[in-house]
Amino acid sequence: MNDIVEKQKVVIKFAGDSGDGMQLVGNQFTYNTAHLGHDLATFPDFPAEIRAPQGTLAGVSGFQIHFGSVEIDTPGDVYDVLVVMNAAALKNNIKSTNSDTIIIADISGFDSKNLKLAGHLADDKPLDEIKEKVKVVYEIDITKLTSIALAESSIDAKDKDRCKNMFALGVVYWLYERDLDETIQYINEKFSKNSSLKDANILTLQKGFHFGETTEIFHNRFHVLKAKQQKGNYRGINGNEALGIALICAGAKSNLPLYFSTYPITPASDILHFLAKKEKEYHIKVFQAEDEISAISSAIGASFGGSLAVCSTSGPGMALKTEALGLAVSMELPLVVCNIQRAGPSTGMPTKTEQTDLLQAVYGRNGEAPLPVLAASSPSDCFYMTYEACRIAIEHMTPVILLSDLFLANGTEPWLYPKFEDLKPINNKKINSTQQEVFLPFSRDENLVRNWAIPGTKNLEHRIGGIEKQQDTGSVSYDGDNHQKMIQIRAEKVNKIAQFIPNQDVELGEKTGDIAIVGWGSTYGSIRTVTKELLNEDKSIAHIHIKYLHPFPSNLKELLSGYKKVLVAEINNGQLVKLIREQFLIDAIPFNQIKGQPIKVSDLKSEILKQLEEC
Amino acid sequence: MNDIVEKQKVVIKFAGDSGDGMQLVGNQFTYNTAHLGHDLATFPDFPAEIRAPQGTLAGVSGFQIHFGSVEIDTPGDVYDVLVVMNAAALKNNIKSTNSDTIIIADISGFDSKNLKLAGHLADDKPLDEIKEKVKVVYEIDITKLTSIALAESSIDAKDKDRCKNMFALGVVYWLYERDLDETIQYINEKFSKNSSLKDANILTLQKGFHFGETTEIFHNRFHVLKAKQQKGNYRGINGNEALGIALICAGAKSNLPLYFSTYPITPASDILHFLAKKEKEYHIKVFQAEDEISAISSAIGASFGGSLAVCSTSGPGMALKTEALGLAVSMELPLVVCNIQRAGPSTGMPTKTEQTDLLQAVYGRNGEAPLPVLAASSPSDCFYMTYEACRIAIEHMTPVILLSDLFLANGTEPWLYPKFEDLKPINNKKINSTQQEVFLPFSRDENLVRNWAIPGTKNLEHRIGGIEKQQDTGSVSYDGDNHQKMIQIRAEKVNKIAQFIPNQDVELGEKTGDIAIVGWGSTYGSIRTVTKELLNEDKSIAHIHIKYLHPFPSNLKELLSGYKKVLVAEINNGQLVKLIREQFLIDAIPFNQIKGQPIKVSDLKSEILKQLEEC
Amino acid sequence: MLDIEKNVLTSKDFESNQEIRWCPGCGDFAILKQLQNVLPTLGIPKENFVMVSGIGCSSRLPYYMNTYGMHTIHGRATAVATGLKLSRPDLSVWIITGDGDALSIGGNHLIHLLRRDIDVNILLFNNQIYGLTKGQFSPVSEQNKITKSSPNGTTDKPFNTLSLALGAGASFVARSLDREAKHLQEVLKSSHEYTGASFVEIYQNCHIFNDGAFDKYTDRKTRKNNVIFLEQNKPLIFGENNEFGIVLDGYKPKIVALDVNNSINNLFIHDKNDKLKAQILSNFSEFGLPEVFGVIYENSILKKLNTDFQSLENDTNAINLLISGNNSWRVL
Amino acid sequence: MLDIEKNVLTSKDFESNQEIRWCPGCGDFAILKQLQNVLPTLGIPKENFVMVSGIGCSSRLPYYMNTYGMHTIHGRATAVATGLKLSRPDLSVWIITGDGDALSIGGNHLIHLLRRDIDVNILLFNNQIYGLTKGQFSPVSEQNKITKSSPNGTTDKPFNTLSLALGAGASFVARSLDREAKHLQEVLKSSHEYTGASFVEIYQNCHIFNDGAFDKYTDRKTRKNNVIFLEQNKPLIFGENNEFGIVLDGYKPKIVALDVNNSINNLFIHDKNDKLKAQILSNFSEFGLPEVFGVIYENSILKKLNTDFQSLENDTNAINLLISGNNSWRVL
Ligand SMILES: Cc1ncc(C[n+]2csc(CCOP(=O)(O)OP(=O)(O)O)c2C)c(N)n1
Ligand SMILES: Cc1ncc(C[n+]2csc(CCOP(=O)(O)OP(=O)(O)O)c2C)c(N)n1
Ligand code: SF4
Ligand code: SF4
Ligand SMILES: [Mg+2]
Ligand SMILES: [Mg+2]
Repeated sequence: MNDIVEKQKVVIKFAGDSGDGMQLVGNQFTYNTAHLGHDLATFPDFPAEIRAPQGTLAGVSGFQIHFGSVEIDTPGDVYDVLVVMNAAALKNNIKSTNSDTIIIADISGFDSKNLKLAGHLADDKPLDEIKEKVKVVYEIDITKLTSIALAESSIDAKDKDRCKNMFALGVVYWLYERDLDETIQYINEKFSKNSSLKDANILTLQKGFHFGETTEIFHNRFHVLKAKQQKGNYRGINGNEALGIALICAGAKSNLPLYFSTYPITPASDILHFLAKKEKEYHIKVFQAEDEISAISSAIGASFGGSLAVCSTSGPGMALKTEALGLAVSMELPLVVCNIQRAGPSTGMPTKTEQTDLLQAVYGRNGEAPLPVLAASSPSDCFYMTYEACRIAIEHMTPVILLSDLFLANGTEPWLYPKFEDLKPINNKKINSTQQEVFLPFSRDENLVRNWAIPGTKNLEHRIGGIEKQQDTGSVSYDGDNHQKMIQIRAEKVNKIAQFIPNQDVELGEKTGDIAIVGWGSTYGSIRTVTKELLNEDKSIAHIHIKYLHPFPSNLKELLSGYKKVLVAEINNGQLVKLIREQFLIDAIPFNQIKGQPIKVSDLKSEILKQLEEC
Repeated sequence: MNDIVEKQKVVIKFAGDSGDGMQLVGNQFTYNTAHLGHDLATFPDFPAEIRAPQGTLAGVSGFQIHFGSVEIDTPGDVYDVLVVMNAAALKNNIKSTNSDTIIIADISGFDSKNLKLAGHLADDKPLDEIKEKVKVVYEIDITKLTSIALAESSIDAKDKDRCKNMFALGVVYWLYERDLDETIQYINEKFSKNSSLKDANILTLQKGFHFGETTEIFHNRFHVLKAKQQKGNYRGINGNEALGIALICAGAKSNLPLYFSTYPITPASDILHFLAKKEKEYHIKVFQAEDEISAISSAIGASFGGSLAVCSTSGPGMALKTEALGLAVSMELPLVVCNIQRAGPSTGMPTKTEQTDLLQAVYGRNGEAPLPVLAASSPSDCFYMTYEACRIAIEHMTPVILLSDLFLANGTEPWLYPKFEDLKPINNKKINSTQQEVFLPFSRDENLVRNWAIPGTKNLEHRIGGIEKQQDTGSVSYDGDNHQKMIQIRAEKVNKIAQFIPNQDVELGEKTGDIAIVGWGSTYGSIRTVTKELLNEDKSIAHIHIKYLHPFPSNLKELLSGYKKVLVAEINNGQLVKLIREQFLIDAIPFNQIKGQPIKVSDLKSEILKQLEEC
Repeated sequence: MLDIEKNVLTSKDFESNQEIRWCPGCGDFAILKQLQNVLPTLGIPKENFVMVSGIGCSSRLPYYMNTYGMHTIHGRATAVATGLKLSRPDLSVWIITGDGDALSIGGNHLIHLLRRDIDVNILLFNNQIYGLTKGQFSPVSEQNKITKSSPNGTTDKPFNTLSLALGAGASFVARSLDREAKHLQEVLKSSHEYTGASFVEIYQNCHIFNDGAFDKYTDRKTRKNNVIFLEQNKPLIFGENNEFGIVLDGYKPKIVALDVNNSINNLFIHDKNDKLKAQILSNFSEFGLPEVFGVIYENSILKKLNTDFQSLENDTNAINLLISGNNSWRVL
Repeated sequence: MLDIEKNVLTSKDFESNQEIRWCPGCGDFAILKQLQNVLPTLGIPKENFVMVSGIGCSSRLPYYMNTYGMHTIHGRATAVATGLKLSRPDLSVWIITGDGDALSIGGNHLIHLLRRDIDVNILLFNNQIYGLTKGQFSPVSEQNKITKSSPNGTTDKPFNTLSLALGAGASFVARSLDREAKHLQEVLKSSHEYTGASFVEIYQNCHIFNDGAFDKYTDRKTRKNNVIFLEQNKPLIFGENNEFGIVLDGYKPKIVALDVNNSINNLFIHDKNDKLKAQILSNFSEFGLPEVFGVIYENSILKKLNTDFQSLENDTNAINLLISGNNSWRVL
């Protein structure tokens, strides 16, 4: 046996209890995969509770990786390999298996206790049942084998048990012809202060690998070629880290100190954690406020003071920022608010992804309070779009909302990262003096942008507020004509930004055709995958992904008019589709899947095929 | 001289300094007018400051009344009579005069000090200038005449000066052939505890009247016939009072205690003042919270406890309620939030009117959080639409947003008020027991409405929250399919309300034609006036006024499709027009005037004529 | 409120059918347990209890109690409960909140509730950390604390919760610990018995992100030297063998050894009705004195709470008068 | 910070060109005036002052000062100022706020600012009413007060502002009056000189909606009996002829007549650095003692405030390292 099977792409899922270390093995496998030159995408999936009761469905933690020799756009819909450490992990993941799936199960996790915790009856035999559905189930007593392997080790029983994830990882490494060195080095570093733990982990990893090699139970090993990647320097990146890095870059590029204020909230908190670690080295100010209102208010204060002021938050926190966002619009100060969307409404499902805050971003304020809205479409794109959000805020003196989501925030992909020197310049609007006899804080340039005179600058003393302002002078004004004019100017200023953003591109496919699949944000991967497949099947289809959602790119209407049908795929109940219908009077069709997960490729595909038939 | 001129309708504006008592004379004139059987509409216009500096433009306070023998829809665009107590009052009001306007000016208010305060140069002669434009200017030294009239009175000089508004009122009463008795009775009551003040006010009022009678300066008196009004009992009503009365009625009709919580904000505060006065007599609970978040949160608590829970607020306060509104949507509890709109964004112009919170009401929450949105279109309609908002909230177990605005809130009109017995019944969804083995708080009836089991009810103990709920049981659920289903159910529940609201009517004109003027809220009067005029000119025009903005009445699309053009007139930068375009793909055209005032009839008319030409 | 159910309700009746999802070892379990033990003894029908919480690990508690319950939004439990109690004075309302929920985002509603003296019970589960969001510092985390969001240590000084509550005008202030079952039960009972806003801080161990934060108050070895359990009219004593006491030197509290010079009779006598004493007690930790537990303050003025709120009997006449106002006219 | 401008700045320099729009007789005028008198004397360049306000009559003040200024939103001036000061420690930041703005909607940011001890000056214009919205009660309106929103009298008890500030951990607490020009100037100066959050409550007469609320502290006839002006290390004396004093009976403050039995030497000596004394002072009004004015508390610990925040010098290497991380690889 042990034939080597060649594969173009592979989806592996590690799933177990939250305490089983699945995120760690997932990350190790990811690094190893990336360094080997495969393209990849990952999707970690945590339980909502910190430590949900062990063994239960709610306690399952999973890590999914999709990699291959071809371009990889999503973490994948169906598993090639599913590693399950207990019955709950299997039950939670059955949906994404099919007749090609290989399951590796730790049978210790299927004892009567675990079966019960997973909601099975005493005489249920889930492993037997699943055999009907999938290709093969390898039943291995990983727990026991680990404990045998570590019989000699001096670490205690609990720690021994914790090593079993390494056994599983060893087995999977063997299956995919990997080398252990990199992971061993990682273990060496991680446990440098505790040599018994270090040895135990390494030994178990090796035992797992050897188990693959020496037992005869496995039918195949798999070989995946390197991807044809563009040359250059790569790193693995998730969306939240990319976002944090972009903020520091934008601050440096615009020559502004970075002021970052936030209140912890899933899934945005990691941005705080990341920037807090960089605070000293990069001279940034990180402020954990008492709530989201304070976070954005303090950012407005910092912006008046001349900083690049940024907030990050999610659903409920975004709601709380509504009033102060209006103030920032009225004051015409630069400000970036990053909304890492999660499933709503209200508290919703904080650990699930969603795209339901678009209309709120565009319309959700009292009064006429327009502001630019941008969205990132992949983990690494979080870097570019965050940078763009900062550029627009600073150069156009306006608050900007940047939309990301949980799926992007936590997902990883390889990133051919840029050099700081190559990033677009950002010119801030600060002034040190004025030609005007009396300084006019609300006089504007040809793009309707006002200047930024910060405290400490002689002779530019002025007052700003949220009351309607007289044109140019900025003094309080209750004049009706002035008010209408100011509303129009503020709207026009935002609309003019369309001249400073790229035209809308077609991601894949032709500029005209039967159907355009339009998306925004994290649906990028799913739509791209489907489009590729359908292009291969010679369908007349194109993928258009909108990153600048307000204002839209100037050519968007014309572009969309070139297709017989426009299908807008979103993880919400229809939001972008409303903006397109309203602005262009195009009968765009919504495709909505709102299950806290990326859109399923196969579901989207069936819908498109149905639409194409009716074309 | 003194010919009596017959008039169909008349616009009078009293304008003076905030300290000059213009609101009082305006109100007296209004009561008198109403009781005589004229139709009428008023528009009081206060300065933003409590007591802006005397004599300045910012300090002008005005009261406008439009009345006549025909139906009156707006407070009027152009004055027939403008009473000005000082130079600033004149300057502020020139815009609305034309060659038919009669001005009555207190020349003491045009001395050099007052001219300067009004921003005139020392040698400006505003009264002479205005003569070129208007029909006639009666220059009367009201201040001096008042002081002469009161030479004998024992009240002090300041109080004497304060009586001059009564002189002005007396003059105007004479001009319009009024009887003084009613106002004298009012003064008797008001000053029942201070007879010198009482006598002084009455005397001045009479002197003003006699001045008209005895001097020869006036060219005409005016006679206005009674309006052909429907028979029945009338009262004067403004929007905020109508709203407050409706809440008490809805509570009584639904058999629910009324819980009203709010935080003061212009122009909503008068609802608080009104209900606070009724608290004891009508057994309601009025809670002035520490902020708007507390106001709505406490209302949600009261709603869970079984009350009809209501909040009122405006712009910035509405923004602060965003997060909690999402909670109410998720919990599916009845709640009514009344947004008395004012000019935004941010603090904006708190004493000016606007309709800019519609899209916020419909879309402005994180996550998919749909809820019904209703709007009142006249002061008395505030009664009916508030009652409707309560009915829908209670019968469909949902938060509802009711939109009013400053213009409706403060404007007065005669109201053929209903009897409590004749109001629609409201059936609350409270239950005392369940047939279910285990109580299912989220099981639903055929309209997808759940039951309301309130604390204190035996055996119906249950927990609700803002986390996604399992269908029927309401238990916490992170299941993706359930989530999608729940989002759809919540949306569908709101959409189904369309079956429980009236079909959209045409206010004026035919059900098909060249152009439909579509409006919502306080533009009612302006649109109605224009439509009448154009129907008289035999144009093919109709007025459609939408009171149920989400969901729309079921027949709206079909109705709108019957016109060649649809023009949507709003006091915002285009909001309802977006909803119509998006939902019906009709190329509706926006007409926007955002000057803190009702839309000017003449401006709207020109736009319509332009549109009709292009038809 | 006594009724026949009093004799039959047991802690079992207060357990809901929901799986409890706190981490193993979390102090929240113990508090839940004591609540389930105390409520059945209060002589109140089960359906009259309402648990109102915000967001946080602790705020999950209502799901585990078989009473009416609301799991609301972050920081607003106090405001929600205010409306519930104002409109339903007949209910027994319990607010379940965390240090982030009550003191960070929810600080304003908390101080206003205390000022208004709404008759509810506030149980503040203080673990000096944000549990649910995985370990950021809270407004009561000690200075220089290293957490996920303060890798270089926090710079802000923490709130003194007792001072804050007293400063806001709280009329009942108490403190207990997750590990002290009996003490906690007593405090919960006192809280219930008090008419007005009862502020109860409960030190609660977060096993995952702030383990051992309160060990010095619970550890066999250290607790006797670090803790004073207050009892009404009793002197303040502590120490392994009760060998120390607190005296008031004028207005300044000091530690003394109980010996020939300092007898028990000269000690600071606890009087929960004395606000100045309560303020002095609230400063103990800042002066390096042992931490105090028990009922620290209880306003002795008896209050009559407003309960004049009810469904309007359909008095059609009164309502028609409201509709017509007193300035109406008739068109014939 | 001394610079040559010091000698030339006058109060005129601090007057803006905006028409002042308060009601005639409003106490805000007097406070504005004193601020314009004090700022030029502080040796700080005019362009380094920033006035930050919320919403309310008082919050209009920044428009009338010819400095940098922000008129923000209701209740958030404290939060806005926090961000401004954290990011610009070089500026002299003054918060202008009202009793509604700071204590009702803005209570949370206020207590957190005090806890964090941000180095700003908070001027709370307390007129015990909502002025701008035309006369509703505020959280410091006295109980039973009849206002537009409380036609039957308020039921809630008001905050004790001093206790609230101290309870939140304020490190500088002072009080003055609109009518006491000199006193107010001194307090404003002390507030500026203090490094850390300075909380200054200023009783301010609202001529229109709450006229005379503070008459008993300002009226010639009554003030001497109702007011104690605190001075460091001086005994607490009051009365028409300074004939009364305050003694501390243990920890309890009491009024005594100064006579043979009670000499000035036995009186309560003001020590602004003593927190316990400050807490006792904050209770004076509740005990029916005269109201105290002046610097009530000032933490004597010297603070080094963090000023390590600056524009990032374009250190391209460091940033490229950040972008690449330390786990990158090369595709050839
Ligand atoms: C408006 C809003 N902001 C932030 C959050 C995220 N969040 C949830 S719980 C929590 C803090 C929890 O800390 P604590 O109140 O101390 O409760 P614990 O988990 O420690 O019991 C935060 C920040 C949220 N749910 N809503
Ligand atoms: C979010 C919000 N809620 C309410 C208001 C209305 N409002 C403006 S000022 C104010 C209170 C003013 O009282 P205070 O702070 O005491 O200032 P004063 O006018 O007395 O100086 C209120 C309720 C607002 N502007 N914004
Ligand atoms: S994270 Fe801490 S507070 Fe939350 S459940 Fe776990 S142990 Fe308890
Ligand atoms: S209302 Fe009161 S506080 Fe406001 S400006 Fe007038 S007097 Fe001053
Ligand atoms: Mg906590
Ligand atoms: Mg005030």
